[in-house]
Amino acid sequence: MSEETHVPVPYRTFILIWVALLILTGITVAVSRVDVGALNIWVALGVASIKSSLVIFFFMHLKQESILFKIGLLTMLVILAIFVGMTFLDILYR
Amino acid sequence: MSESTTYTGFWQESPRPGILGWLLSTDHKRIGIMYLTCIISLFIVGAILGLAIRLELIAPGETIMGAQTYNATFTVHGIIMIFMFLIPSIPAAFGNLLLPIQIGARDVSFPKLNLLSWYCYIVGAILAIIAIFSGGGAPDTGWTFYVPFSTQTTTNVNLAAFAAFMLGFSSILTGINFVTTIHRLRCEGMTWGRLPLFVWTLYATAWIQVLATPMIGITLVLVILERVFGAGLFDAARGGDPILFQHLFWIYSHPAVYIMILPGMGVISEIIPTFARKPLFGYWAMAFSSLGIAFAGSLVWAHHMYASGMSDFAVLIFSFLTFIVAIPSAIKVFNWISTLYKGSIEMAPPMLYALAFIFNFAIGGLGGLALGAAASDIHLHDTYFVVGHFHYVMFGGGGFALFAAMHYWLPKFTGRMYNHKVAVIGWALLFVGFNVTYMTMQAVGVAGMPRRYYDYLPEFTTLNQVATAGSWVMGLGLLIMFVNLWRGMCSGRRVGKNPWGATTLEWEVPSPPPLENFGEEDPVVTKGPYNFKGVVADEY
Amino acid sequence: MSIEHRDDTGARFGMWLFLYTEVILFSGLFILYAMALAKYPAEFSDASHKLNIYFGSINTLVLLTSSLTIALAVSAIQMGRIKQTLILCWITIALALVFLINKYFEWSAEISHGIYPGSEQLAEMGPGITTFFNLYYFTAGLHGLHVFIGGTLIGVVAVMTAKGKVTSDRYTLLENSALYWHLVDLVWIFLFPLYYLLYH
Amino acid sequence: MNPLTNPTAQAVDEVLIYIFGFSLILLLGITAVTIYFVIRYRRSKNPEPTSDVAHSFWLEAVWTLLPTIIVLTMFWYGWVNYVGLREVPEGALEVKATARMWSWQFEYPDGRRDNKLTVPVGTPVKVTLVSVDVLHSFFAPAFRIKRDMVPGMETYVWFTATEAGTYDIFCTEYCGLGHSDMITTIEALNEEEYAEWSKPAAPSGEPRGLIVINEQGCTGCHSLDGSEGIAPSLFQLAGQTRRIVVNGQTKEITVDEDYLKRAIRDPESEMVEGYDPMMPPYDSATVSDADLQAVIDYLLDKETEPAGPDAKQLLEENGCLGCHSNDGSIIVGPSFKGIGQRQVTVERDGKKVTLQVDAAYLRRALLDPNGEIVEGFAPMMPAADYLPEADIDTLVEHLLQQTGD
Repeated sequence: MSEETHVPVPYRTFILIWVALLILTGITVAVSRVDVGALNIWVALGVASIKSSLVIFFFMHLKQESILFKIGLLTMLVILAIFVGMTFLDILYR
Repeated sequence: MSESTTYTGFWQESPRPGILGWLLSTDHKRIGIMYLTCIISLFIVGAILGLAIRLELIAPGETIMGAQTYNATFTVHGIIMIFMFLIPSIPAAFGNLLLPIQIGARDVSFPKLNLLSWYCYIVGAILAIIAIFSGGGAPDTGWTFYVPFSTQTTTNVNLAAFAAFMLGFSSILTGINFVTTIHRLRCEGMTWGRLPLFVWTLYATAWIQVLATPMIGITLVLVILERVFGAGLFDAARGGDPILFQHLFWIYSHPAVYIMILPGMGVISEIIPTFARKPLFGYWAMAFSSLGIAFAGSLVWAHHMYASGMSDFAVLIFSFLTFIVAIPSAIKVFNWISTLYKGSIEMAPPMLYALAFIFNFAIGGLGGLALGAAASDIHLHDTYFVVGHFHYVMFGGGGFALFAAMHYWLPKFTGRMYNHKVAVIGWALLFVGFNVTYMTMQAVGVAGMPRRYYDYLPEFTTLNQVATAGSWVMGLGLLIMFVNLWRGMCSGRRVGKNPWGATTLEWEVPSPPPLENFGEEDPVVTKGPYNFKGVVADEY
Repeated sequence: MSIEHRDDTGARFGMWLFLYTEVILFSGLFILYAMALAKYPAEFSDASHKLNIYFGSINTLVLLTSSLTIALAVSAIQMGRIKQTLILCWITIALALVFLINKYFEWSAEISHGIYPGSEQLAEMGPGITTFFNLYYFTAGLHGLHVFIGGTLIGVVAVMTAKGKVTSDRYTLLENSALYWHLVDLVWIFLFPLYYLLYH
Repeated sequence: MNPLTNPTAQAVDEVLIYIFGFSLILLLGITAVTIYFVIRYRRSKNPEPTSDVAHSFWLEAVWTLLPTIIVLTMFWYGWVNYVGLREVPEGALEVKATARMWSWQFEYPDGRRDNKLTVPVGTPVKVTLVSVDVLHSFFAPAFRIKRDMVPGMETYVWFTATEAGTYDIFCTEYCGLGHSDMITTIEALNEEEYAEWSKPAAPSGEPRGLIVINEQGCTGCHSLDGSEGIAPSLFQLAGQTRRIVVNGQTKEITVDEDYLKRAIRDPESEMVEGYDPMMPPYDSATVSDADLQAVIDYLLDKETEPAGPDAKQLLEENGCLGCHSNDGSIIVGPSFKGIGQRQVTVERDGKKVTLQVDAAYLRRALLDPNGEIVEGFAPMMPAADYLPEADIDTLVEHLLQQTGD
């Protein structure tokens, strides 16, 4: 039973991540003003995914956690994708 | 064990005396015993309702209750048996009793959370019981809460749905606790390859509890919101889609089937090696098939919906995936039987229940093939065949596994042995009555009798009467079994550490185990879980 | 002989597992959203225009900033700077309040326009727009509930920090509350573009 | 389960027999091997295990692969025959089935309605399924067909009856109190019987006047049901008064035969107030005098109006009898027996009110059943607002005559 103690993340890193998040938010808002058809929703989801990755890896310290945490997150995301994706098998082909 | 006639292990050792010592206890064994008590009590209530349903169906027309009472009865029977009995039965009761000991830990990772989970369970159960007797009367939606009926009926669906939500929350907390415990608290030498298979199945189950249960939570909340605010998310007239409810419902409720059956498979995987005195055949195949079932089980929910109006393309995909899930289950059955080969087989009561499990589960599983194939499901869907089928899996599987576990481990946790002859009589009645009841139900379903009918056409009378008669034999078997276990617990002969000659860690501590399980020193494991060399059973 | 058993990594892992359940809980609503979007793309776009993008954007900034402050609070306690930790916690709570107050005004405005689940005015706008607003209210409502719980949690931890029960080598409680708070932020990161920024 | 010759049943039975056959072999195999092992290696005979083999790659590979192949054939067979259940043969007779709590209504292409499904032997029938309230499911065991009926959605099943006879239809999706009474039948008739059955509906059909109205496209501007359009509605004209403009003068007249004749032959001379003069005149070359008379008779509701369905038939067709008995017994709702002179206590807006049953009350009870709930009963009756006004009148009149005993 190994105890992983974390080195404190310096304030600077967090503030940089925060700035990046604000910029990405700006991009989301800007892109939503341009009409690129069905792509809009995918761009919005894509930027949101990047933002959430930043939050998860840095703010939530996933970067410092062991592989177990990462596999757990991956499992959850795979299951989530299955739930959403396979429901579409019905809705899109009905 | 003469010096220990007054020894009572965790039953007496507690920081607080009396009833508070139980209600505020964070000891996993005490919580397990509390779960077991509640689960068995609710099972008895559910079983009585089940017998009442069968009695109503002894003849066409109204016999002992009217349509509304009947609808409420099967709904409450379903809610109790699924949410309050099967889902918590083996994981919450025996999982709590055994998981920490089997991995060499003193308790679970979050003992306080464990107690909280029990309180959520109790609150859920109490709310469900209040729902039966208050408001617009007992819910009459069926345990599936299908919309739009559940949003229109005037019965007490809100409270019942909230009760199911609480029970789900309890299940989630147990799941979180078990996953963390298995990852973090294995004792020295307890590698993944040395975990008892019961722990493997609990691990797979706990993941399902964590990842699938929230879905039923949000679904039931939406049903309540629909009833309170008239939101219309599932109402076609207001832009909703009633079939989406079924998707969300089964996204949880199909994996829930595996919450009910996987730990049962784990129990069987413990019992069979012990009474054959041979290592379990294909350890890794068994371990991975548990994970495989848990994963693949979350891919097949819509096979409950072939006739629902869902797209034909979805039928194709979900039917295919359903057959893929059949394979790990088949592997398990073959491996259990191979374990018997050239073993030294003792037909003790737990073994009888385990073998009955394999037989019942095989019938349930094979019946599932006919339901998984698209064409044949169209005929069988929502008939009594389905009722028979899922009772074979849930009761013949999950229920029999629980009874097997009780016969196998109660001597460990009470320190006393029940009467074996009476146990065999109870088992025989239960097994025969069970098969008569549910095999007949499958037959009447193939003949075309729809489920949830309180009245039926005269052509179905004979088969229904056979099923009802079978339910009485089964009821008698249950009665004998429970009385025998109860008497054994109170006044049976005392047993030593290891009455069956089993190998996992719980058999190396005294019966009943002490508080914190292992005394001063943590155990160190040096061999696999099913190494019978030099293991001798204690006399009792 | 109750043994003091401490497993910080285990506690964090348990918290992560709990967060997975939260994600799946929200995903039920997101599934409904995805299916309805596939069915009513144009109506969803129209409905999205009716939401006030300024309220949404300000709340996004508020939540992102609060996520930063609570992350800084964790670093602060790791470095033993109790006073900074406390200040950062209180700022986070203040931002949570700002978020909720903002939400209150936003919802009041919409409700005064007759847009709320089950309203007749909403029903007249047709099934697509009705579905959008129902989902919006339930998703944002569930999220708001989480903001409230998260804020309370941080408040409790801040008090414990002040009392010295959370210290520089015993800060799992703060860390887990922070994880919970980040989840609240994560949900909003998806909720914001899906509800406020939907253009065709 | 008798062997059945109809195509859908055969498709399903093939799969069922295939799967049940394999399942039986597997079950017997597993059970036999288990019993053999248990007896052969019992502890009294075999006190110590004689083998400690704990795994075998090849054995496990075989019993993974073999079942995989078997179940995949099951999947494929099941899917292929399922597709057969979904593809309706060409030339199928189309019937619309409407389910409501707790009754069935079948509507045939010629507009006639019935609570039984009557079909000819040998012709494929496509049944379009709709539900007006909650989920129901159409299940005909003899044809092995089943499909849920979902509100807001149209589903379908098809079947061909190859033998004359009566076959059950069940509702298999739980729909509340009357679920197990929601049973009706398919009446499969052979050729002559079917011709006989379908006869009376065909000639009686529509009255001549209505045919003319439709042929001339009058309904493009004039509604027949009272709804407003670009021209006055033709609904219930007899005895109505209209304000008309003649030579710039407004006067009030009563609609009668002469007025209608003038209005059709020379519409612009007398315009109904508030409408633009845009209707073309219909001379005797376009509409013969006989047809004109037929139209006027129809509009004034004279003899040619086809007798509306009688009340008993309405009660049966619309499933009222599923909940309300004629004999005084309580099924789900109050009985019809004696309803015409009964005093009832109802709950209205949360208050209890006792009132004498009269026409107005019965009308409210039909159109907004849950506005006033009779004491002791649950609010679950669906509104009959889909029925034409005339049918409501018929029902109210009929019910008022139910004086009991």
